[in-house]
This record gives sequence, structure tokens and C-alpha cells, in this order.
Amino acid sequence: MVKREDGRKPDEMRPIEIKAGVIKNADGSAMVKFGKTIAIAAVYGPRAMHPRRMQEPDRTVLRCRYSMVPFSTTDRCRPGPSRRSTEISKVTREALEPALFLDEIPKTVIDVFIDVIAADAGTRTTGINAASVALADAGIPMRDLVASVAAGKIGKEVMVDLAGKEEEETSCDVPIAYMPRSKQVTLLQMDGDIPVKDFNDVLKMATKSCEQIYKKQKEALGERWIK
Amino acid sequence: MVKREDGRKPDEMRPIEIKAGVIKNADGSAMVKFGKTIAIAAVYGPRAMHPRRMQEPDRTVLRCRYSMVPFSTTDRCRPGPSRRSTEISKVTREALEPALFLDEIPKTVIDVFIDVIAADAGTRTTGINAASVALADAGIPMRDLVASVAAGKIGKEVMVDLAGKEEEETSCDVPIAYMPRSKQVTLLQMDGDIPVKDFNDVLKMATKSCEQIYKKQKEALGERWIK
Amino acid sequence: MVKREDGRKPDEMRPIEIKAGVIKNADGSAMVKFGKTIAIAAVYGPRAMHPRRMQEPDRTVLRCRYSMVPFSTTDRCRPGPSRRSTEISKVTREALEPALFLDEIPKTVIDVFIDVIAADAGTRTTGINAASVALADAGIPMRDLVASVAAGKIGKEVMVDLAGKEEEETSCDVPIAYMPRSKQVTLLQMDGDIPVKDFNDVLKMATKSCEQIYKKQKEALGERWIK
Amino acid sequence: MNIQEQFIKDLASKGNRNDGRKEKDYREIIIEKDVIPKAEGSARVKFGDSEVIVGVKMGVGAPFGDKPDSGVMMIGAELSPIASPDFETGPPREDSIELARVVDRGIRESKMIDLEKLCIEKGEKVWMVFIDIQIINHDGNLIDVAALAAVTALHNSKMPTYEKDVVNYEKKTKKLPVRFKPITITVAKISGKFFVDTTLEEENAMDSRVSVAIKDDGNICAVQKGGDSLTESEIHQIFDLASEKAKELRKLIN
Amino acid sequence: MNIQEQFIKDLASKGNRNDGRKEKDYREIIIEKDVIPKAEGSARVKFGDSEVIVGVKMGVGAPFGDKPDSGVMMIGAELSPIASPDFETGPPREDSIELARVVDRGIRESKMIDLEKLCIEKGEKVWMVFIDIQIINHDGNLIDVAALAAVTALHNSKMPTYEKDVVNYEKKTKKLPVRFKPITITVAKISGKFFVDTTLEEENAMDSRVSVAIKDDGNICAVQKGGDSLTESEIHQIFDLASEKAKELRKLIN
Amino acid sequence: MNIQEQFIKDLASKGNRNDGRKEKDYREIIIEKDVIPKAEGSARVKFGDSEVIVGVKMGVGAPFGDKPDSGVMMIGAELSPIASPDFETGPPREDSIELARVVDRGIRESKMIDLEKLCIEKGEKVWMVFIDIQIINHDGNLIDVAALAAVTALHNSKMPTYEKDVVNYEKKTKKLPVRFKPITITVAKISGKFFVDTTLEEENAMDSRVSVAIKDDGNICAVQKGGDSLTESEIHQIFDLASEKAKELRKLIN
Repeated sequence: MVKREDGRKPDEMRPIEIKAGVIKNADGSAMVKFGKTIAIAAVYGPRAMHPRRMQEPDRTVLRCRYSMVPFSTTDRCRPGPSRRSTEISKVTREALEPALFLDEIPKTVIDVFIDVIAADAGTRTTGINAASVALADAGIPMRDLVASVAAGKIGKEVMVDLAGKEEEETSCDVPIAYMPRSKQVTLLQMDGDIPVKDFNDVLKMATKSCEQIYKKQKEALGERWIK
Repeated sequence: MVKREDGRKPDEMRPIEIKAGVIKNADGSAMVKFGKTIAIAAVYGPRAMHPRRMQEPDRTVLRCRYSMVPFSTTDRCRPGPSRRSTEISKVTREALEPALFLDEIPKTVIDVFIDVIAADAGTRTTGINAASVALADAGIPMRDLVASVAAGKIGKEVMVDLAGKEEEETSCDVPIAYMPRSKQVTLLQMDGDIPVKDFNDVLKMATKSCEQIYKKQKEALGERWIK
Repeated sequence: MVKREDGRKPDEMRPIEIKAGVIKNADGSAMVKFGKTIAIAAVYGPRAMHPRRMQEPDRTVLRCRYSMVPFSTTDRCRPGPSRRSTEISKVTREALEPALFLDEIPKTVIDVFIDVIAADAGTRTTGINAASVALADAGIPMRDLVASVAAGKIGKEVMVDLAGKEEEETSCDVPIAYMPRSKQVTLLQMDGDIPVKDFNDVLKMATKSCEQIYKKQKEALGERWIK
Repeated sequence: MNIQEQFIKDLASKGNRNDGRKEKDYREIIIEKDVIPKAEGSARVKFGDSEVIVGVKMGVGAPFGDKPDSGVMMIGAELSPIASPDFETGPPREDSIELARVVDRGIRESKMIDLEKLCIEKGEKVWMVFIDIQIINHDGNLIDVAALAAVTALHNSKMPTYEKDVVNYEKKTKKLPVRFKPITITVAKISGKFFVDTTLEEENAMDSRVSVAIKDDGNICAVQKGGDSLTESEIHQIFDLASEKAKELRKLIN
Repeated sequence: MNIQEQFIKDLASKGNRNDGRKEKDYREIIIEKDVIPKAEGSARVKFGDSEVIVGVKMGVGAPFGDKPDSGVMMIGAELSPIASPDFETGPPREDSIELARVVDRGIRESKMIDLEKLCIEKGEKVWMVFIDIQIINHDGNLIDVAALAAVTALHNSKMPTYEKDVVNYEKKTKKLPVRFKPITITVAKISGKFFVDTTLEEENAMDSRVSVAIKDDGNICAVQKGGDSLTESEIHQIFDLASEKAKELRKLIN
Repeated sequence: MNIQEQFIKDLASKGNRNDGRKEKDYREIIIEKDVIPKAEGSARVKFGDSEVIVGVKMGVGAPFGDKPDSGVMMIGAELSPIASPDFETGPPREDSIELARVVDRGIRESKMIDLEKLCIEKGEKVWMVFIDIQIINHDGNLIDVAALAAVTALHNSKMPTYEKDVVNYEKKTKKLPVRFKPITITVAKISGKFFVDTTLEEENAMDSRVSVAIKDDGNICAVQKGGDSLTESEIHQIFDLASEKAKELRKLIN
């Protein structure tokens, strides 16, 4: 088995830290660290939807806004939405929606805000992990928690939770989100160049890792309630 | 009689192609080609006006949006409205309004969208020709069709439907729109430097050409209904 | 006593010109000149507030918009709001609010627009002087007029109404707004580097000058009514 | 249609106006020059209660690729919210864009500014001339007021100097190279009659209008129709009236 | 859920569709090349009533700092308001941004354009390739239609020449250096069955969809899921179906 | 006025606060340094439930024309929607612009950063220092929290190196050249009494507030009043209180 840049095993994720209830004003919140990547998520709602023309008569609308703060990256990134962040906001919303019961309170909205305050690969997956815990922290009824991680393949080795220069070396980058209880994939994207059969191995390792993340998410929520 | 760059006679327009009903989703639509200039127009409405504060209590509002797609010109043009396109949208609306009965259905709007997909002079006039056919194709009651073309003067010769380098050579550029049945001019603009008396000749040739365009517009609508 | 760049005494303001009622369409208006700095203010309202979600159920909202026109400065400034103009709009609003009775007509708005058409230091204070006269000219009930000027300290000398290169030489720039009757400071800002005890002298000279401005404001309103 | 509009239309049908003027009468015209200290040139022009200030600023920039030895002229217009209760802040609206573009065409097509003389270094550096139109009060006929103010401001502009890659705005020795005095006259059609210098009330009641920019030699260099349709014969009448009035207004510029 | 959605879902559960097609059937595909005179390459592609025009424009600009000897490729998409009654003017919406980014990844990750050959002067000047997607009519499956149009347009693009710091668009001698034909196939899940080439009606009733970009060698180079969740086994079924259809569609490009 | 506001005001009139603090008491202050791996410097500061993270990023750019041998400092603030239920996405609002500008003035006017030492090549290349303020939770007194976080982050910033026209962020050898520790203290007036470190509830009930930036030598370098009017004597009281508290807070920075 090859050693990775930072000494991890192929199926080993970076050190993970999850903390629920980090933002007092929010209805629910969480901070998640994967190595040097840090995301904070806050949930507000369900609350009345404004402007009214965006209301849905029979369900709650989920809105997500993913954002990277200017100092999160080596080259300072400009504040404000970009095409990249708009796309990630969309797939994040779709990654979370399957876990929620959105037909309970019509004409309302749940807002999920994700700020990536430090970025070293895996910002969207780290953000989804934080958002999922924040939704649970807000007491919003959920079918399941959503866990998320990316996997790839460097040389002949399938590897999970790519970091640092691994992102440039991998032949593919496959971020997924996963609901372990129902074994449903809620986020699936891929960039790269890989045979279909290899994709299956990558996907398998990612879902397995999500099960571990899932445990840590539940622990964090447990700690929050004990406090 | 002098020969023009592309061999046309002074009062000869470029080859014209008009096709109604080119966009399935639209209530009415048309594609118009003048040589290498191609415009597509789509009409949606009359429909309820939103936002409500833009409603007129006693009439239908006509909105026009003229736009050039990025690949229409030699130097790629940026998407989004410019000062030029805003002005053309306004004069296009004023060129079409006199042909419509707008006091029939209060609080509604008719939207006319014009996309110039290929540009070689005469984009605003080609767009008006397309919009006029699209409005008729949508079954919107009209006093008359609106035909549109530009004329100018190169050396001592009055010429219609300038194209290619003629636009740089002409001493004036006079785009007009015209309702042939009532002999009303609905668009009138001019750039250049020309004695008042010459202007009359230019205007005359343009209105005459509009009568020919008018016939082609009616033919295109006829073909549409036969289909 | 030192002489200043333009020959003024330390406590002498530039030539001041105030004229009320300069914009026919406005409910109230004024033009104020301090030397080469010229500001025009127009007041519209009280009138119904749109959009409705910005209405206050129990009071009139005061909105201020400070703007510098492109040709007001040596280097042409771009039209549109900047961070600087947004801040000045805010402190201008706060400088004027204490003079108004805003709890009289609920759900309404008073708009104050300030255009700086020529800029040579003191644009925000000149704008406040103009806005104050314009509010009175609009017949809006006021506790007092608001007078405004900046003071500073060059070398050991406290000086009022800095202009030209004095702005670069002063060790501090203290713009204030003042209601002379109630002796209330409504605007207070400062940039620079100065001991607390010197600040008191600067503030004192500024409030004293405001009393002179106040007289000229009342004269201008008087002339307006006589006409 | 409201009562006021109907009243204006009824008067117009007999060639009358609610302020007592006749069809071809202008309101009082006031022109002030050099009203903005830091502008290279400026003018404040009033037609009755309509008031516009135009300021000309200059700077140094790169020429357009297709005209490497020509200076650059840009015209902007802001219908400041101070000018009218209906204006709101936000991006320039259709009307102010049209106003700026019509004034631009009148000046550009007449070749009033000798742009070739504004080249500093071919293909690299040329003078930029920024003409900013600020509407102070709106009581109709803004295009004509703005055009007159712009031409007046340009005729009174002085060029800063350019030394060692720096523009010196303190030292203005030469005049901006201008020639000609293009005049823009807008003629409005109300109840079948033609009027110049319409007020805001008249503009709310008018059917259509044509703005015509006319050169010193009588040639026309820009035209813009607004509003409803017109016949060819009406267009000729409008051009004749505009030509007549342009001669009168041109005398006011110096 | 409305009646129409329910109807589509009921049909789908038996593998049927309201236009008579079977799960794996495409609508009629029409491909036209060189439809835009001034573009370096262009294609109009229709799948039934869905219609997209892609134009390729080139220019010269600076390379990215981390790839000094590589040309630059940019893809934009505009869901023009002409294409659908629901579209409104304004900044590009979520859907059009996603569409452009998915098409971008299929082309970029497959290394279809040989960007190294587009370097003019290392670190200073490279060719920029702008691929603009214009939606003409929206009746579903826009990602696949746009991707096919983009790949076709690129395969038929001719490069302008660059002489003495000026791009000459009149003289196009060489073809744009492209290789491979990545095909994007979107598979939709409706009532537990999988369908290709969905109409707008079907998309309103679908549960989820996966777009898969597939290279000539069968490798996949981009994936994007939309909508509801999927099991791993469903993902494999989708990949198999996409791989099968990609081979068929690839034959249409020339 | 609502009940809560009235309650705060009543307490304040006796010098009391609803969380048991006295007028001059701060909430618990927590300062963490180097919390952002890729920033040149960073700090997280909490005053009770108010929490701000400031990150310092550096880059190389052109100096301002009037200061060719000086580095450039820029401060931005984003009131992230995560921080408060009332915040919405969109352009930076009045409050966050004011916050950034007040923090900017405190640092700039105190000459805390030795900008002359940040010149790389006169007139061409200088270091840019970007100070970004991210509000994590809003429970009042944000200006003071942000100012303290910014000064702390700057005091702990390390400069990347610049070699062969490239910034090397991996190799940070020197500290950012800073001197002084300007402290910003905001004093609020509620029911005629003066308080420091107000909570959000208190700010909703307050009459006015003055933020004062104070240098190590006791001089003041920036002042910003907000809210209602004040007398001269009240201003003096505020300055005295701010001067006193600044000395205490300065000790927390290292």
C-alpha cells in the first residue's frame, strides 16, 4: 500500500473535527474541519418566505448559499457570488433536499448559509457535512444525516479525501454526498478521465468513508445535546 | 447606374429570407435574414404583467428587448445589455407600438424578444421585421405589419440596405420602419451629414423598399398558415 | 496669527453663498457654496413609501443620497455609489434626523438628494448645509436648522473650513454638524492624529463657525420667502 | 387620458399653449459659462424651468484600435434624482441613455471636435474628452437644453497640459480644438400641430417628437424620432421648422 | 403534483412515453454546421423541438499565470428569453450556469482542444477560444443538445491569423486543433425507469438525472447529478446506458 | 418602542444592564491567533457572543499614483448571512461599509503599518495588504471586535517572499512591518448614561454611540458618531471613557 503526501493510508481521511451550535444567532449551526479545510454552516428557518412570489403553496423551499471568504485561499478570492459558487450552491441544495421533509409547512423557507473560511480541497463536501449537522442542530425533521467526501485515483490507487497536491495528481475527482441509512447518493459529480469500471471502486470507497463521517456527525450532535 | 460592392443595384436589397413560427415555445416567432444579418424574434403574451407596479390600468404594455448574441460579430460582444442595445430596444418598441391595439386588455404585457445571431449591418431593422412577423404569428390584432430597412447615400447615389463596408462609406445612415398601408413612418433615425433635400430622396427609397419587404412578410405568414 | 494659503484668518470660513428654492420640481431645495465647493440639495416628500416593505408603521423614514457628479473633481469621478458616498449618505442622514419630527406621518418617506457639482474640500459639510435649508424650504417641521463645517489644526494653529492643500497639511480633519439653538452635535467624525485636549479646541472652533453658517442659512430662507 | 392632457391637446389643436407661447416660441433661455471650477469647460443652460449643467473633463488614455491617431469622446447623462420626483436611483434609465446618445450623435457626426488634434502618441496615448450631462431640473425639452449646454461647454473648454506622463490640470494654455456649432432642435407633434421647446406637461400630452441636429451649413447630422408614427410630409415640415430655429439658437453660443 | 406530471409518471412506470418513444429512443436529431457567418465555427443542433446554436469566437489574450504556454477556453450559456415563457432577462441563472459548466467540463477534461498549440508567445499571448451557447427553444435535454452543438462547432472551427499584433479574421487558413469527440448523455430517472433525451414535460415529472460525458475510448470525463438521490446500482445502470448511447451519437459528428 | 427596549432603557437610567454588567464592564474577551492556515495573519475575537474572524492576505500590485513608494492597504467587511437572521445576501450594506471604513481609519491614521517598507519597485510594484473582516456572530459592538481582530491579525502576519516576479506563499520569513496598537472603543449613550461593549439588544435601545480609535500615546486617530445628537460635554465624557478602556484592551494584543 502506497503512502500519501501527508502519510495517510489510501482509505484514510484527514483529521476531522465537527462541532454543532457554534453560532448563537442561528437556529442551527455547525463547524466542520477536514484537515486545513474549515466550513461553517448556519441554518435559519423554517420561516415565512419573502419575496412572496418565491413561496411554494404546498411546501417549504430550501435555499442554499455556498461562499468562500476572501482569505480562505492562497490567492485572495473576491467576495460575492461566482459561477463556481452558484453551481456549488445548487448541487449542495440537491444534496440536502432528499434528507428533509419539505412538504410539512407551506409558504416557508429554510435558509442554509455555508462560509468556507479556510480552503484546502474538499470545500463543497466539508460544507455539506456542516450544513447537514446544522440542519439537525436546528431541530428540522430529517430522514437521515447527509455525509459527504470526495475520492479519486492516483496512479493505480483509489484514494479518499484528496488534499494538497493530490488534487492535481488524481486522474479523477469524485465528490459525493450520501445518506448511509438508506444508502442513497445525493451528490454526484466528477471531473477527470477514468474507465467506467474504476469509477465503481472510487464510488465504493467514498460511500464507505461517508459512513465514518456519519458517526462523527452523530457524535457532534450528541455532545451538543449533553452540554 | 453604379455597381455596388456585392453587385447590387442602388435600390436593390440583399437576399431576404423570412420564416414565421420558428420557436415552438413562443406564442409567435420569426426568423429574418437580410444577407448575412440574421435576427430571431419571439413574442410572449398578452399575459399578466409582473411586477404589478409596472401594470397599466387601462392598457397592454409592450416590452421589447433587442440583444446581440456574443458570436454575432467579428469581435465577440459581451452578453448583457449595453447603452446601444438599450436605445435600440426603446426605438424598436416605438416602431412597433403604432401597429398594435394596446388598449384592449388592461394590466397585461406583450414581450418581444429579439436576438441578433449574425450581424452584418441593419441589425435593428432586421430585428423589427422579425418582431413584426412574430407579433402577427402570435395572432395579436394589428393595424398593419411594420417593415423596416435603412438607406444611405454613397457619393451621389442613394442606396438602400447598406451592407459590409458600405456602412463606413455612406454619408448618412437612415434606418426607418414603415407601415405601408397607412404610409406612416414608425422608426426614424439618422447619423451622418447630409443636406435636407437629399434626406428626402433617402427616405423615399427606404419607404419604397419597405413595401417590398412588406410583401415578403405577408408571404411568410401565408406559408405559416398553409403548413 | 498666521496667514492661510488663501489669506484667511484661522477662524475665517471661505466666502459662503446660500440660495433656497433653486429646483422648481422639488418640494424644497437649496444651493450652497463654500469657496469653490458647490452642493445642490433637493427634498421630495413626505410621500408614500415604496417599496412597502421599507415602510415604518409609526414614523416617516428619512433617506439621504449624497453623490459627486463626474466633473466635480480634478480627476473625473465615475458616476454611481461608492463605499465613500454610501458612508457619507449614512452620516448625513444621521446629521439631519435629530432636527426633524419623524413620528408625525407614518408609512411615509422624505427623500434628500445631494449632488456635489464642484468639489474643493468640505463636500459633506456643504451638502449637509444645503440639505438643511432644503428641508426647511420644503416646509417640513424642524426643531432647528443644522449647520455644518470642518475644522482642523495646522502646526499649532486651529483652523476652520480647510480648503485646497490645507486638507493634506492638517494633523486632523473634524467635520461636524451642529444645531445651534439646542447646542447639539449631530455629525462628528475625525481622521488624523491629535491629543484629546487639542480636539476640544478644534470642536469649539467648529461649533462657533456653525453659528455663523446658521445665520446665513436663515437669511437665505428669509430671502426665499420675501420673493 | 387625464384632464390636464386633454386641456393641452385642445389648446394645441388651435396652435395655442397653456403658458401663452405660440408654436415656434422658446421659453426664456439663460446660458452661463465656466460654472464648475475644476472642469476643463462647463455651462449651465436653462430653458424656462428646465436646467442642465454640462461639465467637460479631460484625461489621457489609449485610443480605439481602429482609430489609433484620434482622441476619444464620451458622453454620459445622469437624470439626477434631484431633478424630478419620478426619478429614482439606479442604473441609467432608457430616457437618459437615449438623451446622451442623441447629444453624442449630434456632436460626433458634425465632427465638431477635431479629434485628430487630440493624439499625443499614435496608437498609445490620446486625450479623452468626457462630457457629462447633469440634469438639474426637468421641465421638458431636455435633449435640446443638454445639447446646447454641451456645445457651449466644449466651445469654452481649455486643455490641460501633458508633461512627463502626467496631466497638469493647473496649467491650461490652449483651447480645446473645436469647430462648428451643431444645434439640436426637437419638434413635437401635438393634436396635428408642431411645437418647439415643449414643457414636461406638453410632453405628457404629445403624440410624437423628432430631434434634429443641424450643422452651421444647414446640413443635418443626426435625427431621432420618439413616440407615435409620422407621415413623410410631416417629417419634412418638422425638418423645415428645426432648420429655421437652429439658426436662431446658434447665435446664442459664444 | 398536477395531472400532466402524474400521466407522464404512470406511462414511465411501464417504460412508455407520451410521444410514443421507448426509453432509449432519441427524438429526431438535426445538425447544421457553419450557420453563423462571422463565427470561427458554429453549429445548430435540434433534438425534436429543443434547439441550440453554438458559436465559437477566437481572440488573442494573456494566458493564465499557472499555464503560461496554454490557450484559454471559456464557455458561456445564455438561456435567451426567446426560448421559454418562464425565462426572464437578468443575470445568468443557476440552470444556465450549470449547463455551461457541465458542457465545459466535458470538453475540458477530455482534452478535446489541444490548448498547447494555441500559444503564440509564452506567458504573454495565447489564443482565447470563446464558446457561446445560445438556447433557441427549450424542450428538454438541453445539456446534451448544447454539448453536441459545442463539439460539432469546435470540430468545424477555422483559426483566424495573427499578424503584426492584429487578428485577421478575413484570413482563416488552419483548422482549430481539436481531437476526440466527447459526448454528453443525460439519463433521467422517472418512476424507477431510465430514459434518454427527455422533453420539458418529462423533466418536470422526473425524479433525478445524471449527465455523463464520455470520451472516444469509453472513459468518462465528467459527471453531474441533478434532482433526487440515487443508489449505487442505479448509478451503474445509468453509466451503462449513457455509454451505449454515446457511441451512437458520436457517429453524428463530422 | 417595544417592551424589551423600554426594559433596557429603564435599567440603563440607573447604570444597570440586563446581563448584570456595569457601565464600564466588558463581556468575556477571547482572542485566538493564526486560525486560518492560508492567510498571512489571522485572528478570531469574541466579545461574549459577538464573534469576528479577520484574515490578512498579501499580494503584489501597482501603487497609487500619488504615493509611488508606498504599499497599499485595503479593508473589507462582510456581514455574512450566517451571522444574523436579518442579514440578506446582496451588495455590502451601509452598516458593513461603515464598519470597514471606521476600522480602516483607525489603522490607517495611526500609521500602524509601515507602508513605506512595503515598496518593491518604486512606482511599479508594491505589496498590497488585504484585511478582510468576516462577521461570524452579531451580538453588538462589532466595530470594536473587528478592530481588535484586525490589529491582532496584523501584529501576527508574516510576509510571503517575492522572487522572480512570483509571490512565494510557502516561504514566509519576515514579519509584516507593523508598529503601534490602535484600539477602537465604542461608547454608547442609553438613557443619558454611557456604556461600553453593548449587546445587540442594547444597541436597539441606544440613543447614540461614538467610536474612538486611540493610539499607544493616547492621541486619538479616528472618530465616528452614529445615531442621535450629543452635546460637547457628552463628547468629552465619551473620549475620557474611551481613553481609559483603550489602555486596558491594548494589553490583550500580542
